[in-house]
Amino acid sequence: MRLSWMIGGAQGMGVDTSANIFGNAVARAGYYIYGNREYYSNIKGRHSYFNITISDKMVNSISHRVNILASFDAETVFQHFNEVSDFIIYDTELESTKAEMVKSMEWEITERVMETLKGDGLGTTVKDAVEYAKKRGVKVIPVRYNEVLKKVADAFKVPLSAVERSRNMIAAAVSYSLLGLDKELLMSSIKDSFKNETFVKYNTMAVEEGLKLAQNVYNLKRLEIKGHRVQLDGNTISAMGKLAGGLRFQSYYPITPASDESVYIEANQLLDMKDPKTGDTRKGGIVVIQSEDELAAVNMAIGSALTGVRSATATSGPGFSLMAEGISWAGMNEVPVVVTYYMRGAPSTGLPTRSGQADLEFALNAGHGEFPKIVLASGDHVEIFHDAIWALNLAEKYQTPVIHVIEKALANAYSVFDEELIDYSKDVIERGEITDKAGPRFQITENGISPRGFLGKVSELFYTGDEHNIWGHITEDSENRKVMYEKRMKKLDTADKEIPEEQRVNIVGDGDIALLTWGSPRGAILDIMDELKQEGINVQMIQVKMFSPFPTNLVKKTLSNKRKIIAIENNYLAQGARVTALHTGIYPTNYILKWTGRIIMRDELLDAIKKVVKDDVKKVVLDAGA
Amino acid sequence: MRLSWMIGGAQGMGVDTSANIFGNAVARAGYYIYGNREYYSNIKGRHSYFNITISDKMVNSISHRVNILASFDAETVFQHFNEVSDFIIYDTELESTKAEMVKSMEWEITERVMETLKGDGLGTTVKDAVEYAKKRGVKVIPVRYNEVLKKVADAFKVPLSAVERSRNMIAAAVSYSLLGLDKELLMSSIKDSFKNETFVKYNTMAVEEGLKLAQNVYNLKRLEIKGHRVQLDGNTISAMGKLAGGLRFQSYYPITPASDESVYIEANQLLDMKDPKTGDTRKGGIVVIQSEDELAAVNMAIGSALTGVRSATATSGPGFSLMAEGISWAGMNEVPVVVTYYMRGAPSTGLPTRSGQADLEFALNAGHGEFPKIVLASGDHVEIFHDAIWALNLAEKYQTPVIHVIEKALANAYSVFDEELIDYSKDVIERGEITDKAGPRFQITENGISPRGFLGKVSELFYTGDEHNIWGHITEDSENRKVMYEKRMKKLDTADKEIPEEQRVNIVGDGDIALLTWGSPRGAILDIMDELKQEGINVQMIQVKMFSPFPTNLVKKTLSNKRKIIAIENNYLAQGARVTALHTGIYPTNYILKWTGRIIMRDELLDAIKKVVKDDVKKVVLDAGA
Amino acid sequence: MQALKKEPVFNDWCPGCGDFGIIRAEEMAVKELGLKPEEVVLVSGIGCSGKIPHFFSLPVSGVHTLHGRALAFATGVKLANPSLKVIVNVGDGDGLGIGAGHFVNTGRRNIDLTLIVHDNGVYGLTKGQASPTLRRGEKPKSLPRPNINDAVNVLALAISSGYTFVARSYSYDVLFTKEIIKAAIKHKGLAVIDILQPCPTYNDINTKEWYDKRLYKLNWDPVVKDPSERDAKMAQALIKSQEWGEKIPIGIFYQDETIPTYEERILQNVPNYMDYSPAVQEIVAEKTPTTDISKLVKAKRVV
Amino acid sequence: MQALKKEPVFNDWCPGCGDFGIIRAEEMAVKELGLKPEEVVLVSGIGCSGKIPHFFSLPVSGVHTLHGRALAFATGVKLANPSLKVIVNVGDGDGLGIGAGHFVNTGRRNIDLTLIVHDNGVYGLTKGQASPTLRRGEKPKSLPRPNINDAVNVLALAISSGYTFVARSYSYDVLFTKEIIKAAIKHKGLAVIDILQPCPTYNDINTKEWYDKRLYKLNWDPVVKDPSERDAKMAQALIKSQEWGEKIPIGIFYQDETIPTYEERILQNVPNYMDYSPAVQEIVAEKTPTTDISKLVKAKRVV
Ligand SMILES: Cc1ncc(C[n+]2csc(CCOP(=O)(O)OP(=O)(O)O)c2C)c(N)n1
Ligand SMILES: Cc1ncc(C[n+]2csc(CCOP(=O)(O)OP(=O)(O)O)c2C)c(N)n1
Ligand code: SF4
Ligand code: SF4
Ligand SMILES: [Mg+2]
Ligand SMILES: [Mg+2]
Repeated sequence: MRLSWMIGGAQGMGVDTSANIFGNAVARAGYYIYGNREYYSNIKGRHSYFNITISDKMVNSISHRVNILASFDAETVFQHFNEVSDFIIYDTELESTKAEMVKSMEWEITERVMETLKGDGLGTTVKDAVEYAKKRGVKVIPVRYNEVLKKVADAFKVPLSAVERSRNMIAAAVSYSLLGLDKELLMSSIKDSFKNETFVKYNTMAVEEGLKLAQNVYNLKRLEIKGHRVQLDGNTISAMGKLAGGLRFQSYYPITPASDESVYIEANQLLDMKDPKTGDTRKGGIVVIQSEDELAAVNMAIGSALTGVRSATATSGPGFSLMAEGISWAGMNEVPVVVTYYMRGAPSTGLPTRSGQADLEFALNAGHGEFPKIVLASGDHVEIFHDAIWALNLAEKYQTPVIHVIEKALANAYSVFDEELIDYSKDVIERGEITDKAGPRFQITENGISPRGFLGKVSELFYTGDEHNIWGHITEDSENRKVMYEKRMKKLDTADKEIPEEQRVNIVGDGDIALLTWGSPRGAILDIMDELKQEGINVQMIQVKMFSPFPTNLVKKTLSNKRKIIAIENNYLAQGARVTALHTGIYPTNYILKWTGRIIMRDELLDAIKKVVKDDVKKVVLDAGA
Repeated sequence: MRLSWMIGGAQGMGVDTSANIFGNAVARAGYYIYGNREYYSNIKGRHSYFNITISDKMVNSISHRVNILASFDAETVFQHFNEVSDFIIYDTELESTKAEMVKSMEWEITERVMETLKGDGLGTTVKDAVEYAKKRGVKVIPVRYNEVLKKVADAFKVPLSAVERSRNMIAAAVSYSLLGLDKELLMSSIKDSFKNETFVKYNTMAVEEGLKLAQNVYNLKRLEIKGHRVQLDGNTISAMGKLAGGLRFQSYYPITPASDESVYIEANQLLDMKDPKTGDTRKGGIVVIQSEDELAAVNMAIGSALTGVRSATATSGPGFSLMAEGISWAGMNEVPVVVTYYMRGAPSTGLPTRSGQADLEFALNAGHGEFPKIVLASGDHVEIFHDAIWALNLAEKYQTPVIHVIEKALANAYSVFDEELIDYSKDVIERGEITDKAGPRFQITENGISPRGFLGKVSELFYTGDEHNIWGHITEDSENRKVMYEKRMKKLDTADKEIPEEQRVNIVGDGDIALLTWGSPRGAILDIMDELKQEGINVQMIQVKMFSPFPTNLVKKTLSNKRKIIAIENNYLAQGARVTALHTGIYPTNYILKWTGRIIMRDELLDAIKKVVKDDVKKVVLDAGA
Repeated sequence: MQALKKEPVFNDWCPGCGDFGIIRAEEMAVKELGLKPEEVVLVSGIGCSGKIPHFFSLPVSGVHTLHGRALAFATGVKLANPSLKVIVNVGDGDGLGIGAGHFVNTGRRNIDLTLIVHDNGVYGLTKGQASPTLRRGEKPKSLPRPNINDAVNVLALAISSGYTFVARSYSYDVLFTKEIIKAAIKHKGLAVIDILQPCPTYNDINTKEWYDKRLYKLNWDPVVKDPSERDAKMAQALIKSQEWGEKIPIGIFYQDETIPTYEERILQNVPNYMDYSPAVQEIVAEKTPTTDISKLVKAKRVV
Repeated sequence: MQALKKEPVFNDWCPGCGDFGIIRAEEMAVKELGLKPEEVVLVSGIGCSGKIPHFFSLPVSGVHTLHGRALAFATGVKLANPSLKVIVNVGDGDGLGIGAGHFVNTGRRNIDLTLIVHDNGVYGLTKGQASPTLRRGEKPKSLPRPNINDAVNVLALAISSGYTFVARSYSYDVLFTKEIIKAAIKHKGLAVIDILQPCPTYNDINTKEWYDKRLYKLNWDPVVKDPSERDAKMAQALIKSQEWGEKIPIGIFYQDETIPTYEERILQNVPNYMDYSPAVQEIVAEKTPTTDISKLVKAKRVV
C-alpha cells in the first residue's frame, strides 16, 4: 500500500511545518513515510513543496504522480496540477488568478503552463488548471481559506493576520480527512509540534474546520506498531551518527544544505558521556565553531584532529572546492579528519537548494597529489547514521581524510522508520594505532600505518606539508621520499584488504539486469523491484557505497555476465559508473540519468527501466518534478 | 654523440649562472643541449645542481650517470661522487672535510654516503669519496680554488670576497677545457651574460686560469649551424607562447615553479603589436597583477576574460587547489580562461622545487560539478610554446577553462634548439564565436557554443554561477536546467569532434611494445629509442597530450594488440594510464614509475625497459638522482 | 525556453528588506550620473545582496560571482578594461567574512572601484547566522544563542587597508544613500560604503526603529586636500569609526584623492594603458597573431 | 632511513637573516616562562618564517601548516585542547596577504593565542616579491620595478579586527623581542606582534642600518584597565600606528584584558569546557561509544 501526498506554498508560509505535522500524524497511525522537500534558493516568496509517500512498509522514495495535492496558493496549482491523480485541494478565491499574474513563478514555467492549458483549449487561470485536471479524472476540493481563517480569528478575537500561518494547516487537515485516520493523531501531533500555546490553539481550531471540508476516501486503518519509530531527516541523522561516533569538534561555514547538520550539533552541544572507568555519566561539550570560510573550517578540523579529538566539518560543493588544499595537507600528514560532503546542484553555485550527484569524481580526486582518501556515499537515512560512525573509525584507523557523501536529496528529506535501525550499541569505535610515547610520528611500517601520538599528550611531535622524514621534519632526500610516499599510499591497500567488500557495496536481488547506482537512487530502485518483477524484469541492484578503496572484486564478479548494466545516477556523466569502469573495466550498457536537481522518483524510474529493457533504449534522461 | 656534465654547489653560489654560461658556450659551438636544474626549497646554503647533456642532435633528456662532475664544495662531491663516469673536478682544500661535517646535507643522505664509503673500506672525507670514484676508473682533477681566486683578487686589487662568486666559473672553465672547444666561445658567453663590467673582468680572468687546469680530452669539434638556435627554459617559453597567442592579462600569486613565468611577462609587459587595419606596429601593454592569493588570481583572470581579453593565470599544486571553485564558476559561465598548471612534488607543500606528475586526475576533476574542461600536457619546450597558443585558442573556441600542464622538470630545465621550431607565423589565432550585438549570452545551440559578447562592448550581459537561462539570469526551472546543462556539456563533444586526435597524442615509432606516457618522460623515451632498437626492443611511444577531451579512438587503436603496454610516469598511480584505461578499457601490462621528485633519466629508463621486456618485471620503481 | 525578448526578473527579496533601498539608491545614482549602461558593470558576491545585478532596472551588465570573491572578479574586469565603471555589491558575510582577505588586499591597490557592503548583521541567504558585523552578545531571532564573536569595525578596517573613500549610509534613507553612492562613484580611487541594511526576516535587533533613533549625519570635512593633512584626517576618521551605540554616525568618514589609483600606477609602466588597454588591443590579423615577440626570441639566441 | 634518535635539523635560513633573532627570542621566552614543552605547540605558515618549528631548540611540538592558514590550524588545536599554549608564526605575505581573511576574523574571536608576524617586506621563500607590508614606491633589489601596492597597516588592522594585545618589535633586538613575546604569551586573549625582520638577501631597504636609526621604544601605558578606557586607548594606539618614517615606534601599542576570551565565551555554553575539553573526553569504552545520544533519538520519536 502506498499513497502520495503533496503540499506546496510560498517559502516562509509554513509548508515544512504542515508537512512534518501531517507526516507525523500519519506515522502515529503506524505508517512509514518518506518525504522530500523542494525549495528555491530564496528566503521568502518562492515556491516550495513537500512530496510524501505513505506506506505500510518501509519506504525510501517518492512518486512524481501524487494522489493528493494540497494547495493554498495559485503557484502550487500551476506548478503541480499536471502531477495529480486523485484530489486537488485549492483556494476558490484564487480561481481567477492567471498564471501570468504569478510573478514569483519563473517565466519558463509560466510559459509551459500556459502552453499546456492552451493546448487543451483552456484559459490560463487557476480554474482552468483545475479544470484540466478534472478532465483527467481528478477530483477537486475547493476551500474558502479566508472564511475558515476568519472564523478562527473571530473566535480568538484577533485580526486575520494573526492566524494567517494556519492556512497551511487547513490544507493539511482537508487532506488528512481523505485518509480516514483518527483526528486525535493529528491533534496530538500539533500539540507536540508548537511550543507556543496560542499557536496550538489557532491551529487546532483551523484544523477542526479543515477536517470538516472533506471525507474519508482512502480508508486507512491504524496499524499495529512494534517498538518505536523515529522521523528523521538526513542532516539530523548525520549529526546523530557523528555524535554517537565520538565526534568532539565540528567546524563549519554556513552553506545549504550542509549547515543544518552543524546547527543541530551546536544546539545539542552538551551531551551525556559515560566515563569508561567509573561508568558514571556526565555532561561533556562538543566544540562547534562557525568559521570565516571553508578554508578555515577544514584546517581548524585538521588542527583539532592533531590533538587526538575526533573532528569533522560539513559542507557542499563550493565549500568543498575550497577545502581541497587542506585535504591534501591532511593526506600528507596522515590526519584523521572527516568531511561530510552534502552534494547539491552544481557546478558553481548551481542550484543551491536542489540535489545532485555530480561531484563524485571531484570528491575522489580533490587535492593535488597522491594520498589515500576514503570516500563513501550513503543511500538512505539509516545508512547515513551508521556510515557517519564508520567514517570516523576509518579516518582514525587509516589516519587519512574520509569524505562522507550525502546528497541534498537525503539531507532535506525525512523518513519514518523503526528506531531499532539506529541502535548503535553494536557500532564499535576503532581508534587505530595510538601511542602515548614520544617518538617518530611517521615510522615506516609494512601496512603503512604508524602509531599516532597526540599534540599535547606527547612532546616533540612535528607535522609539515612538505615531504618529511619519520620525525615529521622536512627532508627532500630522494630515498626518503620514495619510502615515505609508498608508506602513505600503502594504507589504501591495507584498507582495501581489511574492509570487507560486502560492506562497501549493497547487492540486492538476483536478476540478470544490473542496476548500477549509488546514493539516493537506491530508494527508488528498492521501492520498484517488486513491480519490475511483476513485469518480468528481474533486476539486481548494485549500490556502491565506498568508492575508495573501491570494492573491485565483488563488483566485477557481480557485474560479469549480466544481460544489461544500467547506470542510474543523478548526473550527466554517470560518474559512479565511470569510477566502476576504471576499476573493473566493465562499462554500463545503458543509462538512466537525471540532472535537473530533482530526486529520481520511483514512477519515472519504473517507466525508464521498462523503456530500457523492453524497447532497448540506450539512454533515458529523466526530468520529472517541478 | 652525447656528453653529460654536472655542476653543483650551495644555493646562492651561482651554480645556475655558470651552468647557463657553460651551456651557452657549448651551444655556440653548434651543439644541442638539455639541462636540468635541481634545487632545494631554500634560498641560501642548500645543495643545488645542474645536469646537462650535450649532443650533436637535438636532445631532450639527461643522464643519471655523468661524464664530468664540476664541484667546488664538499657536498657536491658527497652527493654525486657515485654518479660520475669520467672526471671529478674538486677543491683540494676540502679533502679532509668529512661527510658528517657538512651540516647542510640531510642526515639521510649523509648516512647513505658514509655507508657506501665504509662499505668500500674507506673513511668519510671528500678525499675518500674521490678515492672511491677513482677506484672505479674516474679521473680526478684537484683544483686549488682559493689560490686561483687569490690571483684574481690580487690582480684587481680587491679582497678575496669580491671575487668569491667566480668560484663556480672556475669549475665550469676546468670542465670546458676537457671538451676541447674554443676558449673564445666561453669568453663571449661570459661577456653577454653579465651586465656588470667588473664581473666580466673577474670572471674572464678566473676562467682564463681555470682553463689552464685541464686539457682537451673529448675533442669536440665546432659544428656547422644552419639558422639560429635559442636557449630556453619552460617558464620563459610558456610566457612567450602565451604572449604570441594574444595573452593580455595575467594574474598570479608567487609560487615555485610557476611564478617565473609571470615575472618574465611582467618584465616584458610592453610589446610590439601590429594594428590589423593599418599594419603599423605600436607598443601595447599586458596587464600583470600579483594578487593576494590564488583565489583572487583565478577570479581576476576570469573577470578579465569576460571583457574579451585573453586571460590566464599560472600556478602549481597548492595554488591550483585554491582555484577549484573559480574554475567551476568559469565552467558554468563558459568563460575562456587558461590556467597554466606547473606540477611539482605533491601532495600538499610536498617537494616545492622538485617535479611530479601526480596532479593529473586532480586537474581533470578540479571544481565541483560537471562542465567541460580542456586539459593538455606538454612534453618538451617546443611543445610548451605551441600548446600555450593552442590553449588560448581552445579556451575561446569552446568558451571554457583550459588547463595547460607543464611540469617543474620542464619549467626549470632548458634546452637549446633550432629557432625555427618556435616560428609562430603559422600558428593561428581562433577566437571562436563572438558577437557585438546585445542578446542572450547563452543561446541554446546544436554544438553547445553560443555567440559570446564582451562586457563593455555589449550591454545587458549577465553572468551568474547559479544555473541560468539564456539571458544569464538565475532560474531553477527544471526544464531549463536540463537543456542548459546539456548545452554546456555538448561543447566537450564538439571539441572532441573538431580537434583532430592526431594533435592530441604523439605516436612515435612502430614497435609492438607501447610506451604509454605523457609530459616530460617523452624526452627520455625519444632519446633512447635507437638504443632500444639496437637491443632488439622495438617500441612505440604513445604520448598523450590532451587528456580532455581524450583521443579515445586513436589511442585505443594504437594500444590494441600490443605485446606489452608500459606506463611510464612520474607518479605512483600511473594516472595517465588510469585515464587512458577509463576511456579505452585498456590497462597497462607493466609500469615504470618514479615519484622521488626527480626527472626520469634516459639511462635509468633504458635499464628499466630492458628489465621489463627481458626479465618480465611487472613494475620498476625508478629513483635515480640526488 | 528560448524567449526572444528578455522577461523581467522577479525580485525575490523578502518584503521590507533593506536591500530594496540600496537597489533604488544605486539605480538612481547610476542614472543621475548619466553613466552609459554598457559602461557600467555590477559585480556582486553570493547572498541575498548578491542577487542585485539580476534585479537592476537599468540596462547595465551584471556579474553575480562567488561568495567572497566579488572584488577579485571586479579587479579583473576593471584592469582589463579601465574605461568601465565597476560597482561591487557584497553582503557583510560575503565581503568581510569569507571575503575579508580580498577586502584588505584590494585596499592596498586603490583601484577605481565602488564597493557597497550590505550590512545586515546576518547571513541572510543561509538563514540568519551571525555575520562579521553582528556584535558580540547579540541574539537576533535566527540565532539559538547570543553571538560569541566580536564584530569587525568595517570602517576602521577599510581605512587601515588603504581605501581612499570610506563612508557609511543607511538603506532606508534612499536619497542620502544615493548621494553617497554618487560621491563614491565619482571618487577617483577605491571607495567603500558600509550600508546599514535591516533584514526584517532574521535580524530583529538592528531594525528600522532601532536605527531611526540612533543615526545622525556627519557634519565635517572628511577630505584630504593635501598629503600633509592625511594623518590627521585619518586619525579623526578612525576615532569616529569607533562610535556605535546610542549614536551612530552616517556619512563620509574619509576621502583622499591625493593617492594615485592603481590605474595611474600601471600608467607608469604602460604609458598608453588608458587608451590602449587590453580590452581594445586587437590580437589577431587575418587569423595570425598581431603580437610580435621576435625581440624576446632574439634575446634568447645563442647563435 | 629509520634513524632511532632524532638528528638535529639544519637551520637553512640565510646568514644574517632576521629570523634568527626571532627564534632566539621565542625560545628564551618559552624557557623563561617555564612552559612545559609538551604543552607548547608552535604553529606556522609557509615561507622562510614558516620553518621555525623545525628549527626550534626546545622539545616543543610543531605544526608547519599551509600558506596563509596557520591561524585556522591553531584555532583548531587550541579549541580542541584549551590547556595548550599555542604560538603562531607567520610571514607577512603568509599572514597578511593570503592569510588576511583569517587575520581579520581570528581577531573577532579573541582566542588565547600568540601570533608573531615575521615582517620582512618581501616574500622570502619565493625569491623576494613585494609582501603586503612593503610600502608603495619602494624597490628592494629583488623587484624589477618599484612596488605599486600600498602597504597594509598591520597594527591598525589588528586593532580594527579585535586583537586585544597589539605590539611591534624588532628582530635584532632579541632581548626586547623576548620580553614582548613573554608579555604576549602571558596576555589573556589574542595577541599579535609585528616583528620587523630584516631580510638581508632580498630587502636592501629595510636593513639593520635603516631600522637602527629610526626605531624608538614606546614609553606609555597601553593597557585598558577598565572598559571605559577602551575607546581612548584604542584611539591613541590607532593614531600611533600611523607613525612610520623618520621615527618608528616599537613596543606594546594596545592591550585589553577586559574582553572575554573565546574560551571564556564557550564556557557560557559548556560549563566544564576547561577541565573536560574535547581532548580529555574518552569516546570509547571497550570498543563501544561512550556517548549517549538516546535523548536526541527520543526527541525524534513519532511513536
Ligand atoms: C564558498 C561558499 N560557501 C558558502 C556559501 C553559502 N552561502 C550562500 S549566501 C551565504 C551568506 C550570505 O550572507 P551575506 O554575505 O551576509 O549576504 P546576505 O544574504 O546577508 O545579503 C553563504 C554562506 C557559498 N555560496 N559559497
Ligand atoms: C597556496 C600557496 N600559494 C603559494 C605558495 C608559495 N609560497 C611559498 S612561501 C611564499 C611566500 C613567503 O612569503 P612570506 O609569507 O612573507 O614569508 P617569508 O618567506 O618572507 O618568511 C609563497 C607565496 C604556497 N606555498 N602555497
Ligand atoms: S533574508 Fe533578510 S537580507 Fe535576505 S532578502 Fe530577506 S530580509 Fe533581505
Ligand atoms: S630570504 Fe630573507 S627571510 Fe628568507 S631566510 Fe633569507 S634572509 Fe631570511
Ligand atoms: Mg549579510
Ligand atoms: Mg615575508
